[in-house]
Amino acid sequence: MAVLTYRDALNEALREEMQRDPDVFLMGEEVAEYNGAYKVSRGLLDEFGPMRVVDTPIAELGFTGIGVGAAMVGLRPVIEMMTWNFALLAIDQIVNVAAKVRSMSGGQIGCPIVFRGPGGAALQLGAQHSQAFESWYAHIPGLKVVMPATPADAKGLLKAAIRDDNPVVFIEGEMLYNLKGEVPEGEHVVPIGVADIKRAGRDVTIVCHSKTVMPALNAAKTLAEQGIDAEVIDLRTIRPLDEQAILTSVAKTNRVVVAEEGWRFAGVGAQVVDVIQREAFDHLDAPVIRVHAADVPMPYNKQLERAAKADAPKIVAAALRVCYRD
Amino acid sequence: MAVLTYRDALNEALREEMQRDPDVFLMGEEVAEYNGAYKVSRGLLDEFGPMRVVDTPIAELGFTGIGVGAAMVGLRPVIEMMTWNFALLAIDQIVNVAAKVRSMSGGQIGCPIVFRGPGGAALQLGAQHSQAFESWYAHIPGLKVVMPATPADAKGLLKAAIRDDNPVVFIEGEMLYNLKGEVPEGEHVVPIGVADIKRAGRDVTIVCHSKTVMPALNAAKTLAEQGIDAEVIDLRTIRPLDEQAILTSVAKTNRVVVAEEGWRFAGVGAQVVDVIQREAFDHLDAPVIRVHAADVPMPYNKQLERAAKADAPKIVAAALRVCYRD
Amino acid sequence: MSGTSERTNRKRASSDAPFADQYRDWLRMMLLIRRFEERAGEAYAVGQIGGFCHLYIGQEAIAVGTMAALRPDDYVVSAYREHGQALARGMTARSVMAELFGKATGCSGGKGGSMHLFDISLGFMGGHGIVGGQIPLGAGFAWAAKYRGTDQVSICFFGEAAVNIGAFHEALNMAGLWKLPAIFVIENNGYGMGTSVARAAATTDLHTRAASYAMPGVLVDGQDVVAVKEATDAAVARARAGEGPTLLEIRTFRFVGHSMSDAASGTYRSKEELDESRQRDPIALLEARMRDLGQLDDTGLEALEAEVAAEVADSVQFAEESPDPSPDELFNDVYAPETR
Amino acid sequence: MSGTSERTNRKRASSDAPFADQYRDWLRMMLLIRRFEERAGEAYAVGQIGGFCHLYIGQEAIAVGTMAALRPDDYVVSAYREHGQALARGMTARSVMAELFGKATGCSGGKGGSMHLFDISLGFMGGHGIVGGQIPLGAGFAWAAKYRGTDQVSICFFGEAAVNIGAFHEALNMAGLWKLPAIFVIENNGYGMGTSVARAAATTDLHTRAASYAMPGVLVDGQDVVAVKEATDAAVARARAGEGPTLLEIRTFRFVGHSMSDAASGTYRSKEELDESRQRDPIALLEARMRDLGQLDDTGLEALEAEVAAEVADSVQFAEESPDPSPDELFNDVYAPETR
Ligand SMILES: Cc1ncc(C[n+]2csc(CCOP(=O)(O)OP(=O)(O)O)c2C)c(N)n1
Ligand SMILES: Cc1ncc(C[n+]2csc(CCOP(=O)(O)OP(=O)(O)O)c2C)c(N)n1
Ligand SMILES: [Mg+2]
Ligand SMILES: [Mg+2]
Repeated sequence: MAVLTYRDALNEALREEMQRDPDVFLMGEEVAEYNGAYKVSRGLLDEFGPMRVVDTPIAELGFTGIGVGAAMVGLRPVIEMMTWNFALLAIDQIVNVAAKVRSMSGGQIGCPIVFRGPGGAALQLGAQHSQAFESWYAHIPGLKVVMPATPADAKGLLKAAIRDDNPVVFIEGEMLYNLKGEVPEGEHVVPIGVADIKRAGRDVTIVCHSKTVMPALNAAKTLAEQGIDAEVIDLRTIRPLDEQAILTSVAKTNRVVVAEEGWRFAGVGAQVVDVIQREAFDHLDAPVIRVHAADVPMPYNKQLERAAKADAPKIVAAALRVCYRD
Repeated sequence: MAVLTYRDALNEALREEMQRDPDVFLMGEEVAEYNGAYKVSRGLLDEFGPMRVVDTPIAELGFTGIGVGAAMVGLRPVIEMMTWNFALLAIDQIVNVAAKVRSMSGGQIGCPIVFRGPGGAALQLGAQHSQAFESWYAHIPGLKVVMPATPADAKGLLKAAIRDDNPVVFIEGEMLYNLKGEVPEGEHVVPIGVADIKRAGRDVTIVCHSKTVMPALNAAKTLAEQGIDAEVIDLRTIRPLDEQAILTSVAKTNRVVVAEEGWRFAGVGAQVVDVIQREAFDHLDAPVIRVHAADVPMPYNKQLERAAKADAPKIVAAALRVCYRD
Repeated sequence: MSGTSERTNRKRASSDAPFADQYRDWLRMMLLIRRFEERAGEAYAVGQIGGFCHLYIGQEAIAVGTMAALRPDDYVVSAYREHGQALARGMTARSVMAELFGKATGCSGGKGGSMHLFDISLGFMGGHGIVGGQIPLGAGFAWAAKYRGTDQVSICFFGEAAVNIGAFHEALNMAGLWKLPAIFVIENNGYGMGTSVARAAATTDLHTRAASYAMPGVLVDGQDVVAVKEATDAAVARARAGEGPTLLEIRTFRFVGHSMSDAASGTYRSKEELDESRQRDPIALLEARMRDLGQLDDTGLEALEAEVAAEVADSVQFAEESPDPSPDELFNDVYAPETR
Repeated sequence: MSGTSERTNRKRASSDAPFADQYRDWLRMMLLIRRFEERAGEAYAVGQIGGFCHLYIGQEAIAVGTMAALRPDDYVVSAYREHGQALARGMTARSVMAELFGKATGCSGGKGGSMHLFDISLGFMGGHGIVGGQIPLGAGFAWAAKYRGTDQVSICFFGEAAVNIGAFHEALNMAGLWKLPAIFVIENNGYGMGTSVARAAATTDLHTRAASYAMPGVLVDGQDVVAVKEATDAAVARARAGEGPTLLEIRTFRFVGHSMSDAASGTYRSKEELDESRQRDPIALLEARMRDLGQLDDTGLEALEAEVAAEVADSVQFAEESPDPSPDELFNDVYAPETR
């Protein structure tokens, strides 16, 4: 199998889907001539030309709405958010049109569109550029929310998202773009809504997604050294949530840590906890503990930023606590 | 004590605070000459004139930003969202500036501003006009989120919000504007961050806020007829959440229902559940059950809309379930 | 203003008058919209229609004149004041009335309501409730036409108050930049709720805003259906020829309140102002044209009115007798049945 | 363009030249900005500065010329490319450099970084990272001045690519409508990241956009500090007199890449284009003016350069030696300490 970066895996998915379906096009800031602010779209303008790889002005609300409109009449746009922070300006079109038009039209009009780009914090980008909004989008019926953590999942899930007939919020990680991994060639489609056990274990379940998957795997290694065998579940899709995968694991381990990049209050982890306590109440040997960002706007200073972020040591500490080993 | 509607209680709070502090002004669509789309600002233009009661064009992002700017230099704006649905267009200014500017400036620049207006569903307004976004705002550090359920709390909390030195998201209920209740005259300030036991009880705790408070009280009546003594806790403030009030109640009742108007996934209730299972794990005799909107864009049809909404019968059913009486 | 015709005493030959052969259809449609709206207002008053309901009374010539310039495969999108456009585009009174009643037989299955009328078979893309939200969508339909290399056009309606919102600016800039086959129609009825255009817009000749976006801006008399048709024809021709978008500022009047809870006059506009605007009733103006041409007399008008009255009555009966959506419809139409 | 002066061979008298007495200060400040930015670039390369860092090299005359027209109690707000404005407004090189280094002694306590410089004592209101987000804020500061009845003005800087975003439109409309004492400065350096103005804006004479918003739009040569000062003076006078806002389109060049990860030329603009723009270096142009006037010779310039070099070196040393914010700063500054 080819070893690709997460970035190139996304690029491969875009290229293959654009080859496969002439209704698929990519639109966003700097996606064409610049080859993408993060080079995810490298080479696509050359291959597909300027009608299918479209540079826009800085007008998130406007070009998102253009994409939504195009999707309503049957095209399959991929709208790149240079980062998801800027999508706040476009969120009205995502929430009030894309997510609702099928329902409002009594099922007549779908919106097969992918909104994609990097979410969450990178390094020292400060408060306005370091936000993880997945729980917001996952709150909204009508949307799907997908967050791959590995190159293979990046490719397979992006292909699935582009083929999906619903609006899909596809959140990548700037910090993941250089991550390398084996990626199946060609027709590799990862179904939306299916979590993945990234490491099997018996003693504690670590539920994670996107940028917390690597730290969770690292934490699992540390825990193993202490005799704790952790199971690492990568949600991959936030909405629809693979509740069954979580519950199956909890039934086995009886202890859970939920790690996410975003903030605590009503984060994705809160929903995971809600599901677990309701559906696996009698299986739990300890309260579920969450690991998340500090409840502050992200500071620029490197040390403060590090302290604010969810990381492997925090996951280890949480796991020890749910195992009553702290 | 005077009996006022929720609408007039808000009006009284605005008037008193504008009389008290010349830095307070009200800005928004139709707030002045029209006396407010929902008449909350009735009479204020006449009393305070057009610099302090300001009609704006339809430009949510723009006038919210103007308010945020004015707050950054020490004024105390109250920005009316005709409804919170439209605030999606302004959310960048609320989240990226108002919530963060104190932190980004190293504490130099505050943003004492209130964003207020009706949230959630009214009657048959359809998918784009029937959304409850409190969990979104409560997700964001730097914001406070306040949601009064009664006329007295409406007045007291709005006064507190206007005096608060932080940006406050103040979500009213269109369906509550005509609700009547006793309202203390003059200096009645309800502290932000303090929940209120709207009914004391021993058998089950119903955590609710805003438009689910009345249904919860009605549910408690029904439950009382069946020998179940419910305690009804009105959160009043979503952020900061009065965790202690919830936990104290749970320690007494050992059973909890969380009712809210919004959607399920990562809703306010998910956070409440997270707190309870973590901090009161050993007190819980049953999993916490949530009551919330159906996970769909709100349909226009009256019957479907009714079926989609959280209401007293659903709260009763949930309470019976957590009491193992279903 | 283009196309405003002075009434003359002498009867003219139909052949001199532009589109005279279509006048009867237009008059009928304008009457249908008027009577439909009046009836909807009554149904609202007795609770058969709920939620927000924004009537189109006074603006009928815009819907009728613009739609007359379109082809069946073109796209139409509007705001929440869209009953008139829906009817003029060819939706039946039954399907619109049933939607207002929230019935399963309504154009949106009872899930949309007054503000969210949709009919994909007519390219009627809604009915949108967020002011200005449909403007980027309108550009998006035009984008799709250009992408596919068809010569479809997209027409997008919005009120003059929507000109002040960011979506207008962003969408028109891209439409101009990319020469999209779009027609942006400002239905300038002078007020956004209670706010007059002069209290909301820094400059009030809104068609001149087109200059910023590299497209023509045209001022049109919205009470004159012929003027509307002519202006739209020109915009359509330009769009189909690949020359890009047009901004039409069509001046009109809303003879009623903003929505059912708003009085027609008395607060933000005077009775005098309203009465004066009613002097330029688009239906009366077309009637007069037709009488001038000898196309219409009292008998003909009565016959038309009777036809229209029957159609509206039928639509109400249909709506009343139609079923509500079944309860298990609640969870349908949120996601696509399956993925292709 | 106004104020562009042709170089003459004959030395002129200082008294003829507008603001000649301020040229030395201006040159010094432009040099300070230039050397500061060059040094910041080096510090970035070795990891002393992190995150995004957008240099102002080539645009110095704009910061210096505009700030020279302001009063200490006016308000200034900008985007993420704001080091130059911060320095020209009077922030010390130490406080800015320490902020870039993320240190506790930085103007924003190390929490803001390059994109979020703030100094309330100078009315320097940031440093904002969302394109166009600061434009409504700029109108808001102007609103506050008007509300309080002071004659303060608010100046708001943004790039030409921000003209395409809704916030620009909404803010300028309200500023024009309400005659706010605001000055909107488009720093038109020709590119928003890799996109030229012609690929992003339907019409490219951006100052003409002012017509939509009932305010004057003025095209200014941004390489000529005197022209910038003159244009800003006029806008300030207008604002202070209560006559309302002005839109200045100040054309300039970014001699460097968009941010540290972007090459100065080679992808979206050619080396030739870049080299040609460098012929109009604002510092060289002011130097030439001063030499014409006999205000500057090589020795004088060297002395200035030495002063500036020392100041920049000192700022780096200060930043290096300053402490990081203490770990318990993490949870501070999120909410106000207490409510009044
Ligand atoms: C973004 C947004 N803000 C506010 C509203 C509330 N609102 C609905 S209609 C309206 C007035 C719109 O006026 P105009 O655009 O002139 O259209 P008209 O109603 O006159 O047809 C307002 C403020 C809304 N629906 N969306
Ligand atoms: C709303 C938003 N969209 C996209 C970005 C990413 N971005 C940062 S700077 C920039 C280009 C801005 O160009 P311009 O306004 O001309 O300013 P300049 O960088 O030339 O000073 C872009 C696209 C952003 N910060 N905010
Ligand atoms: Mg109007
Ligand atoms: Mg630029």
